[in-house]
Amino acid sequence: MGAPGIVMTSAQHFLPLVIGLPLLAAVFCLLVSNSRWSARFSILFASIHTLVVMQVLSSLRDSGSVWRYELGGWGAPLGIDLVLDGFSVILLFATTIVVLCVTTYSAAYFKTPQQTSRFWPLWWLLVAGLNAAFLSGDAFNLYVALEIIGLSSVALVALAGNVSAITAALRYALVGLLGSLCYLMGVALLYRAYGTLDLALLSQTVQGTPITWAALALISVGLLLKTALLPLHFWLPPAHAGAPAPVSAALSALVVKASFYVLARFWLDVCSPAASADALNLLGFFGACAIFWGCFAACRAKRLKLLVAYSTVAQLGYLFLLFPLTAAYGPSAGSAALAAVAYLIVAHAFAKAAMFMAAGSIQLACGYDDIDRLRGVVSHQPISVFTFAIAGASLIGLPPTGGFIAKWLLLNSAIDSGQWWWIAVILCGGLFSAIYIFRVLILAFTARQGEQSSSGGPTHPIPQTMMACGFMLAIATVALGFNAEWLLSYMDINLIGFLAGTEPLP
Amino acid sequence: MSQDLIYCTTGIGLFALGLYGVLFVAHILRKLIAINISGIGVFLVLLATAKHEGVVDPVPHAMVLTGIVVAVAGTALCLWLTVNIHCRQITQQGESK
Amino acid sequence: MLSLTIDIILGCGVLLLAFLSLFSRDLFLAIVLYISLGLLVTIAWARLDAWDVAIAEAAIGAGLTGALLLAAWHKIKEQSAPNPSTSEQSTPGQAQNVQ
Amino acid sequence: MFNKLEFEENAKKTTRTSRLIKGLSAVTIGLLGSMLVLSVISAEKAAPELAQTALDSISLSGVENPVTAVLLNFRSYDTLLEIAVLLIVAVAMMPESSRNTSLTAANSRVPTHPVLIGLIRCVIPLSVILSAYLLWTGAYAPGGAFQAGAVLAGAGVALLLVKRWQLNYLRLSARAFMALGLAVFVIVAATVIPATGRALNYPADYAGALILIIEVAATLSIAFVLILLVDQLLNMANKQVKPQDTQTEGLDKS
Repeated sequence: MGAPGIVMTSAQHFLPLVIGLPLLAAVFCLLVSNSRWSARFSILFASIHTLVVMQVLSSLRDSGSVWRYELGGWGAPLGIDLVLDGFSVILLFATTIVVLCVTTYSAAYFKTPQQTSRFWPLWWLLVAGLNAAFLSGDAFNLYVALEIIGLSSVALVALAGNVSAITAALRYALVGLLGSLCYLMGVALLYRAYGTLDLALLSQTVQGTPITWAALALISVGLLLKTALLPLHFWLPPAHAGAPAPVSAALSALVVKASFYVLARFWLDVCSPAASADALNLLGFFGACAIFWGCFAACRAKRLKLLVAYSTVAQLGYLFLLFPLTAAYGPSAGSAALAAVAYLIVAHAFAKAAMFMAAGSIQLACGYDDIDRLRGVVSHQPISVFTFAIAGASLIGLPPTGGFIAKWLLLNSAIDSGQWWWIAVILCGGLFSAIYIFRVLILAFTARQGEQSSSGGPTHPIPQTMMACGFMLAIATVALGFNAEWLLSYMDINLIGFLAGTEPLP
Repeated sequence: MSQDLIYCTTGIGLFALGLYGVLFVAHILRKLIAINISGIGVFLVLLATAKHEGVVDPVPHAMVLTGIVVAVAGTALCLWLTVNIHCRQITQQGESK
Repeated sequence: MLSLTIDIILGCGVLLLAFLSLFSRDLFLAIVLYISLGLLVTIAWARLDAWDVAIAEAAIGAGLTGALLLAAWHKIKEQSAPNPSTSEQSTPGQAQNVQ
Repeated sequence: MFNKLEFEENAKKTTRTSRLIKGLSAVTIGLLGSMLVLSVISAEKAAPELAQTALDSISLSGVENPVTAVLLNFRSYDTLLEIAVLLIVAVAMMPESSRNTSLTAANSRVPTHPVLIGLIRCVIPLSVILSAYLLWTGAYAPGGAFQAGAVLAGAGVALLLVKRWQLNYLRLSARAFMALGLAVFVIVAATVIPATGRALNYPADYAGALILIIEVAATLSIAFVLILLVDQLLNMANKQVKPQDTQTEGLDKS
């Protein structure tokens, strides 16, 4: 049944492994259930996972074309295909690096057996869901992958164990379920009209008819709920701020990106005939609002983790500038915008994970994370504050970091497409980010004033590995800035409609 | 007016009803019921799509089976969180007295 | 024609039950109505030749979800009851339904 | 939207504005719903080509029931991930403290009501048989792992409800039961690679047997997970939760 003529390189067998390995790790950690051994095995699994993904990256570059892997050997319309192209491989890369660091961080962060016995299986199931979403080439399969991501994230948020975190988890769960249902309704309509679930086949047959508009609208509402774009962002700050620090890092860095990735796939590729320029501009408008509102709320936040969570809302806004920048401005501006956004996703993932890890370390060391009480924290938490500063520089978009390159690419594509107003939005966003980042840094670097600090109490020693993990990610943000060419070259291998034509590759 | 259309309309009606319920019904258990009602609506649309003249398409049936199990899993998780929160709120109220 | 009538009645019944379940005054009644909605929808799925789904819905969708909802309802009620400060939420109509 | 989650039943404070908002929203959702119906009417249903392909490939799938063929062969990857979803919820709802007993323990409070005992004696074996029948018949007729698992879980829940049984969900054997379905599925998916070159691509001769193995494992896991879900909701005692309440609000120190 499989389409003839598809050449399988041996490296393509790594694709199911990328999903199977985390699943096996989850089963393994569930059975072991001993916190020390679970942690060791998880670090081992994360290292193997990284090696496998790196192998996939290098082989994909060698083969130079999009990969399709037919699970079950049935082929596209009947079976489910795994699809790997430049966009998805970049997200896979971001996932694997963040997963490696977060896994090592968590091994030191979680101590009680009640938490570890749940955290490790749930964590690996979340990783499996993320990889499954990035590799999936099937609309319904994406639904199941998004459910895995959503439910495991909810369970991980609830691990924090206090009432406010569990309430945030419940709200998150309701939003997630509602979003999935809207998405599923959209997929049902697409299946009704076009009789297939495969994304590549859909993108060939979809026309701009009312039923496609309805389907795209439903899919978008569902995914926007999960991505937390501005009017639908209400659930994100409490959930991301209330979760345990490593979980917050993964949620902000990866989980919201998964639904954004699916959204981008549908707007730019699968349902592109139904995507009107007005609708794309509207998405961009909400993105711009999210940037300003997120920055404003971050400036007013009382707690450090809440500030970082609001900054996620703002940074997600930048991602949505992709849509107006690609809208009807020809292939060159479109592909440049997509490359910029893919790069921004990676840069933000590294920076935000590093930032949450630093915030978690500070919180663990001091026993609180109220911003007002952070005065002079640099004296006993130098590495964490330094990590926070580098990650913050990337979020603002200061030169040596990945964030700078991403903003610069975005600005370039805004200039190319002649939409000056987005230039203003990008620049102002960076300025406002600087305000809330420096608000924290200035406090952290100010010397303590006499007795005021005594309210802080003694600090607890925290494991060196935790600070090292955050710091490594911050370094990775800078390293990313120097290796932009390498990552961006993957965008040449692209499936998305306006880049590579719509026919599935041989 | 065909069978297909009747069930599609019913399905969309249930979906819309559930949507309204999730947004505007206060009690958390009712919100969950509303989400499940929305789910039934989606399943109805899928199954109505599956029935053609002569052939019945098994693919939507499999999708609905998967959807039912996922919906139960999500509902169970939400209920567990709900009971958990309620438990803690009650004990907190007890302690504060 | 007869089969269409059955379908229309079934569709209206399902919508009515859903409405009642969402907006009924008593929570216990709402859950029971939801379970009966699940059972009614099973018939609709049998009408659509989806026998596998009908069995699964009866067992998992209506049966298990209903059991979970009832369990949670019972739990919430049980926890609230001993605490005098929160006891005012049980309405008279619902006290009868517990039995 | 979900900023206020209500747990009490008679918390109805409808002001005029909120009623206005509700009314407007109802009208909006109604309008959107009718537009959805119109869009569905406007489009023709796609020709059942995929259905035809699926029905033509049934003979290669190792089972005769088309739905089972789709679930466990053509789109088995979806089912694999779906079992992972169940595992997530099971892990999330695992009890926190161990009761330090064996996997199953007879409860001391054995029911004395004769009708109840008689009922249990009939219902339990019947539902086990029904479950096995559903599992077996899934290859030819409606039925399959999920239905069988649900029925089996019904029997287990009945036993729990009459307090004949207690399960210790933290035992290794219990966790093995939970993970069995997913583990067997992943292992089968991987072991067929040398034979056919693709994950989840069963060799035609063994497809039926492999599907049966997966289904049996999945049924046991599903039944166990469902029992866990109901049991945890019913038995979540206040004392389990109390120790953590002393934690400082808003802090997640481990």
